[in-house]
Amino acid sequence: EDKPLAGVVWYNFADTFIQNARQSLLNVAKADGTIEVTDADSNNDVATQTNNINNMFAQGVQYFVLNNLNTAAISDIVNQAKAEGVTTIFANTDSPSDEDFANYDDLYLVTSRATESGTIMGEAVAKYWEEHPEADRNQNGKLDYIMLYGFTWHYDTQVRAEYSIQALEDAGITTNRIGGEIIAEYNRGKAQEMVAALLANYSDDIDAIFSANDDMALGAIEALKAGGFFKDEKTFIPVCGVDATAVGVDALKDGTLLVTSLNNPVKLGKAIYKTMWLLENDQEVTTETLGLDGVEVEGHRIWISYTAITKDNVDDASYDINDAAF
Amino acid sequence: MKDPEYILEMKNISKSFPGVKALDQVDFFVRPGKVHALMGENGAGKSTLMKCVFGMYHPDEGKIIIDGQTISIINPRDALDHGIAMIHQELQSIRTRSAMENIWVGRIPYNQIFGVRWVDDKKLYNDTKALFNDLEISIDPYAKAGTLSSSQCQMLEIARAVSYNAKIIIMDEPTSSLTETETELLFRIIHKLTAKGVAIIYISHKIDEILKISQEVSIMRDGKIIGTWPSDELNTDLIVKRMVGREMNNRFPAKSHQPKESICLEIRHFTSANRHSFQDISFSVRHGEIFGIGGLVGAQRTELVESIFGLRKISNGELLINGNPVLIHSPEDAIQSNMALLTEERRASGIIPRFSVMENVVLTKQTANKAYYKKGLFLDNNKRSADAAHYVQAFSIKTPSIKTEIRYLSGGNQQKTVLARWMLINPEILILDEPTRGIDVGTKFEIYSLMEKMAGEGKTIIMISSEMPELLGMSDRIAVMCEGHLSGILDGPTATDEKVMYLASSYKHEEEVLNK
Amino acid sequence: MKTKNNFSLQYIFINYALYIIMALMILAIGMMSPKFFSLRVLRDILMQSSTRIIVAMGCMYILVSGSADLSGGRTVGLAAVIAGSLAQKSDYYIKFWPNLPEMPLIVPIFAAILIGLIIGLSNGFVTAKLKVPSFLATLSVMMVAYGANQLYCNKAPNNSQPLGGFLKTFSELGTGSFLNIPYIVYIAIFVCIFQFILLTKTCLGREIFACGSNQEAARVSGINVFKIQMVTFALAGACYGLAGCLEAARTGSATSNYGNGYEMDAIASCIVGGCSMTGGVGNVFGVFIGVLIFNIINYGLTFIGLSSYWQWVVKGLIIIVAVSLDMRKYNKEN
Amino acid sequence: MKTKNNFSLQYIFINYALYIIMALMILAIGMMSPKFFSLRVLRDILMQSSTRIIVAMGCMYILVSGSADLSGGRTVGLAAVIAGSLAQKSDYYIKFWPNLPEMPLIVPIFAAILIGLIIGLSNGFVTAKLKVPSFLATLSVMMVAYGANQLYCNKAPNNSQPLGGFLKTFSELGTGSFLNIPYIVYIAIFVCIFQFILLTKTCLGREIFACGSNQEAARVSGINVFKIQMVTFALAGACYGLAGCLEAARTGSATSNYGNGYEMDAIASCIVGGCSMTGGVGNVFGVFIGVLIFNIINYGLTFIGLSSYWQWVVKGLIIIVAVSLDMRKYNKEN
Ligand SMILES: Nc1ncnc2c1ncn2[C@@H]1O[C@H](COP(=O)(O)OP(=O)(O)OP(=O)(O)O)[C@@H](O)[C@H]1O
Ligand SMILES: Nc1ncnc2c1ncn2[C@@H]1O[C@H](COP(=O)(O)OP(=O)(O)OP(=O)(O)O)[C@@H](O)[C@H]1O
Ligand SMILES: [Mg+2]
Ligand SMILES: [Mg+2]
Repeated sequence: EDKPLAGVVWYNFADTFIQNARQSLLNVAKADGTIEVTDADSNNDVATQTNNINNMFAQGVQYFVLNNLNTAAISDIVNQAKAEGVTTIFANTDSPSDEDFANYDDLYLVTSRATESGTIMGEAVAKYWEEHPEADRNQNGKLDYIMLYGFTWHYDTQVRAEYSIQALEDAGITTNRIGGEIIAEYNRGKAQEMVAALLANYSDDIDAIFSANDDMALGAIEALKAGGFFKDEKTFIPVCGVDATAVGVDALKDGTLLVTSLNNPVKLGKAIYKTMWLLENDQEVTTETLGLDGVEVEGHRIWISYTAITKDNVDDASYDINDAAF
Repeated sequence: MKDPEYILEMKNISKSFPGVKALDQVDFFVRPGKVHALMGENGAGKSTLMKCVFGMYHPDEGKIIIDGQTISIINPRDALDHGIAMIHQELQSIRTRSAMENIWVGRIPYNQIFGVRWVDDKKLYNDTKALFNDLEISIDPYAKAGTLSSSQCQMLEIARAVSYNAKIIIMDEPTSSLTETETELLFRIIHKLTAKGVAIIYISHKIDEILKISQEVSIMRDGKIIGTWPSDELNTDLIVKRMVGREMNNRFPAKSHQPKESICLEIRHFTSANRHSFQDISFSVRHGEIFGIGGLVGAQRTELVESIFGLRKISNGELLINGNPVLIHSPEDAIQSNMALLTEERRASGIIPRFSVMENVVLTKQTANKAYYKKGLFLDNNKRSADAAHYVQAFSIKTPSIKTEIRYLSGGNQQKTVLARWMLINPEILILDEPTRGIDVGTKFEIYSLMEKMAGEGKTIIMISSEMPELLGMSDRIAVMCEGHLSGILDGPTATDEKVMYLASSYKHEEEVLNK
Repeated sequence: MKTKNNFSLQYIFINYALYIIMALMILAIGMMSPKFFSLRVLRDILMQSSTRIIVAMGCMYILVSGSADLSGGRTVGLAAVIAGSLAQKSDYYIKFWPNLPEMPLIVPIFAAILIGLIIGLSNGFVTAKLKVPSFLATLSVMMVAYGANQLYCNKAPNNSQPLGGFLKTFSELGTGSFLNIPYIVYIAIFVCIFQFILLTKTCLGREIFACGSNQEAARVSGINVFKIQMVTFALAGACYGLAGCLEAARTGSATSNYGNGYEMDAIASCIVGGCSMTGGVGNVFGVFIGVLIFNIINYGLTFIGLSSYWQWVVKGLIIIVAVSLDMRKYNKEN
Repeated sequence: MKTKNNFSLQYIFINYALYIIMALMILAIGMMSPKFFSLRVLRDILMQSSTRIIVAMGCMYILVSGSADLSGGRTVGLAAVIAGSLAQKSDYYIKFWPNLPEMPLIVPIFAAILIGLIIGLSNGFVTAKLKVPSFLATLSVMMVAYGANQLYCNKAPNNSQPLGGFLKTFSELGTGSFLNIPYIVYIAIFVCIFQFILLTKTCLGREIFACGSNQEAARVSGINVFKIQMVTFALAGACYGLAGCLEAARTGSATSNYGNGYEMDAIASCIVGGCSMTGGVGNVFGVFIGVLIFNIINYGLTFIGLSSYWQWVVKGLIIIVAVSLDMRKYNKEN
């Protein structure tokens, strides 16, 4: 009857990863039955998120889970949650600061390290670059790349771009970006069109393509194929994505996509639920009590690691969102 | 400075549009305190000349002198500032706003407080009321213009033009949608104005009016002024001759048709779904009969025929064609029953402005009879052009080509084009709502002849007309309506002005009697 | 008197369809979740509607004057970012203008309105002077504004990050309240009243309506149509600017994506509230209700926990039903 | 003959402003990067324009008939997903309909067009029968379609994953070519020719124009306005459906977000190409050019490596300049 209610605010249901995490959380909650979960979609809009936060507090939730878009207002949100006295979990987003954690005891973070996904891309390309001297197609000694951005104001987009290049530079590779910020809005068709245009001009220069998600990477691959690439070994160009979506994994198998990384949505869903479950049962949240593979607890911060997925370990990319065990 | 002889002088004005030289070195002079009539066939260039004075068009060459001073008028605001007001031939009102706002738009009375112009609603209403009283107009100042009938809108336009206290008032066919009573009213207004020294430029196709009201008449033909004469030296025949360029002895064709005995269209107890409109109207019209409908403004004649044609809903009544009851829910049904309706407002429900003259003419035919213009799967343009060209010729529609978009035609020529559309489907029952509105005398005669010819072929014609001579001259019988009721049916040959006017206001009389 | 009876029942239903549906909706939501009938919910809904109301009011000027305006959303975004960049604490770690001192509250507000005005005047100029159809004119200006916004946001040291770290006074403007009613609700109501007075009580208002209803008639009556269009676009721009500033204050941050899609919501609310795409009609109260209806739907459906997918479906259907019933008042034979 | 001289120079510039600007634009890009003058670029641009052209053609039906249609984008999205779900290889590991055998190419195409038709007819019904203003009607239907799309995509086993694993024939439809010209370009051109003939050579086409130019006069002239509106919305829907199917085939995948924003691009291209928001005007060739202009701008600016931020600004400015010059042909005194 009077089950505790958890209100979850996701940034965008149209995002495959979010959708799967959401579904997984709902499945786990339903199977377990200790905590009831209700959720809302911010539609990729900060104002809507603000409205949803108020809505959740008005519903009188006991747990509040926020897949935060508004990374500049973390402290404000923490203060609001504190005033409401609701246990709050930031999910899959930028971390609240140490002061925020000091400020509010019932504050938690469950997230992957977004930076890892960037690093995975950068490292994979660095490896390819070392192994393939011909990868410098115009022989200018620089790695000329295209960077496909999602939405510029997204924390994830920003860190993925930043850390992938960082990883290259850490490996001692000089880089050169072609075509400025190419904002394809996580959209496959847009990426395909934009890469086609760039390719028509810089076809002999491009050495690698980084993309903030798999969809854009696949769009880029389509464009590359149309431009005569991926016919054989010689016409391979490293393209990297993030998310390990089903179609992305297909591309890995086809040998077109170089690397992607999995942020396991089921793990996120489970970790969120398990955290609430532990709190509800007055248990401490530790790596052991949580008991999920690849999930580490650091104080009130719970980290889920990205898994790099390449042709060699495609099976690691699969997950079952109906898996309700935790 | 001594008063110049003319208040307005236009010298050597020319204006071209693609394909037409609308004005060709026109000289035109207007004296203060006089009514100067401007006449000419449809498309002669009258409206264009006036639009040049009012700053809506800019002449290619020539100059405009007002009160002895050459001025350039770049927009209507300028013209108004120079004391020129205009009643437009085609202008629609500001439909979503009240009558009083329509009158004072652009110079609504206000109180300036803190630099803000606050509308003085009281003054707005009072000024309007005073103006209406002065002009003997009975329109509710609060009524939305969109709910007024076209004649009421026309009266609004007149009131507006008067309210400017202008030195020159241009009236472009002010009476084309007025009944005689209102025309009388307008003339009284004009007399008052000229007494104050206002110059009136009066455009009309109604020669009787011109002879009655004007002191001078200028006649245009093909973009040129062919002369200016004092009115008392003119008579109808002379004007017609100068306008048309040939003799025209009769205004109406000789009556050649004879109504048959058989009844073609009958309506029984027709009652509008709108409670304020017509009630319980019954009449029958025979084959080969021209059936006139007369009445004052607001008699609901338009609503009645629109209901017959399926444009409006009725709450009660039935319609019989050739003795068989028919249900008509839409114009489509009506057309399938061989009816045609020339509507009153050509701008709102007549022309397809973006279509060429040709397409406007063939529109109904090609919709109603899909096979007719088809050549294989597609439309046969040759056939369509031929049909359109035929009517352009027959109705002397003045247009650069049949491919010209209809919105570029003069008002009268648009009217003729819409009429041609209905003629083309050769209807059994032709309903005409003010058919000769804005049409020049020469063409009027053509249209009357056509009506005669159709009636002679046994077709049925119903004609609403506010022009008494036309109503009396053409109809076999005249039904007169008053405030939504049928107050009587007169026999054409014996009907007179007085009888019609009596019936047109009879319902009111009866009601007054009853109330007493 | 059969007609009389019909009158009282049917008449009310036809003429107040929108309100009746709104009431039914609220009742239905309340039945599913009784907590919905609380002051807090009312306050939330009013608060969420506030910036939308201001945007819709701006949009209403344009619709009434007979144009369309697609620049609303992106103007809100640009204004939010500019206001935000001028309202940061001096010790915020990625301060947008590192050398700028802390500003009094008036500066960001003023800057936001100013940028709104500039965009509005550009819209007006392109529409009224260059004669570009308003749809395209405002679309293009919107593109320029959005591009400018992204460039601005991308300036070092900000690098496209959301702007945050606002001054207390600024955040207070968006979240604080007086007598338990948020400041921004007062501001929205003030904007409505101002607009109501401007449109109905001043000459300017009457001229705007006249231009919208029949531009040609207005022109030949001596109204300076160009001026009226410039003024309406400027007023609209000012509304958007103000809304942008409040949006930043309310959410405590600002990104270049702020306001995305607000223009469509605003146009939709205006039409639900009785404005016409062809100009010349509309009343402030109707638009106010229009915005409220949209926000009640959004809030209510989330409140009862309907999944976002179903929300789209249900929202679409509610609008169809509500508006088609409401439209019957215009389709009576009279 | 002063006039004659003016004629030849000024006349050409005024009447062909759009083409001249397009040519200048191409020249300018080509100067910066001569590779722009290549068959490959031409082919790319045509290919990228193809689906947009089909969407714009659909939109044109609606604009010509005097309504507005905001449902284009989401209909494309729904059709893409539905076509995609019926075009998967049987051994694909997350097959949408696991028990369905592999379908012949005609099935997904037909299904996409069918769903487009259904949405179009809904739009038509809500607009023409329920008298909801087309802006709101199509907005609401669009919401329902989007919601439905998300629900569909979320069905197990797909769970909102992008759909992939399409049959060779299906992908070939979107990426293959004949005589080095992509199939989808042929299809787009076919749609244009079909529409050109329908609109200018048939009675139906003329009736559509008549309704758009003056609905009341069209009604009086015996045109069944309801039917015409239903037909135009249905035709538009079919175009969107086809475009959605091709979009899926071209990109080799489909998500519920496909087509987002296409309706605005389509309306904008139509207006640039000479359609009017008030109905009754528009020609197929103009709209074709309108779409091309947008795509040349998009492609060209990316081609020369301009960052997306600047692209917004430049694009907005180009449209303003081009359209304001183009508008001069209507603003001659006539
Ligand atoms: N805007 C325009 N564009 C092109 N041609 C025009 C335009 N306005 C008028 N014309 C042409 O100029 C000529 C004169 O038209 P105008 O309207 O002045 O005639 P009118 O004498 O007022 O006729 P009516 O008695 O029918 O009102 C006509 O042939 C008409 O086709
Ligand atoms: N009271 C009214 N409310 C709304 N519309 C009206 C009203 N009276 C008239 N109209 C409109 O004006 C038009 C003409 O009206 P009506 O039938 O009363 O005039 P009429 O007798 O035909 O006069 P006229 O000779 O001017 O045509 C109709 O289209 C009608 O809708
Ligand atoms: Mg005229
Ligand atoms: Mg009438």
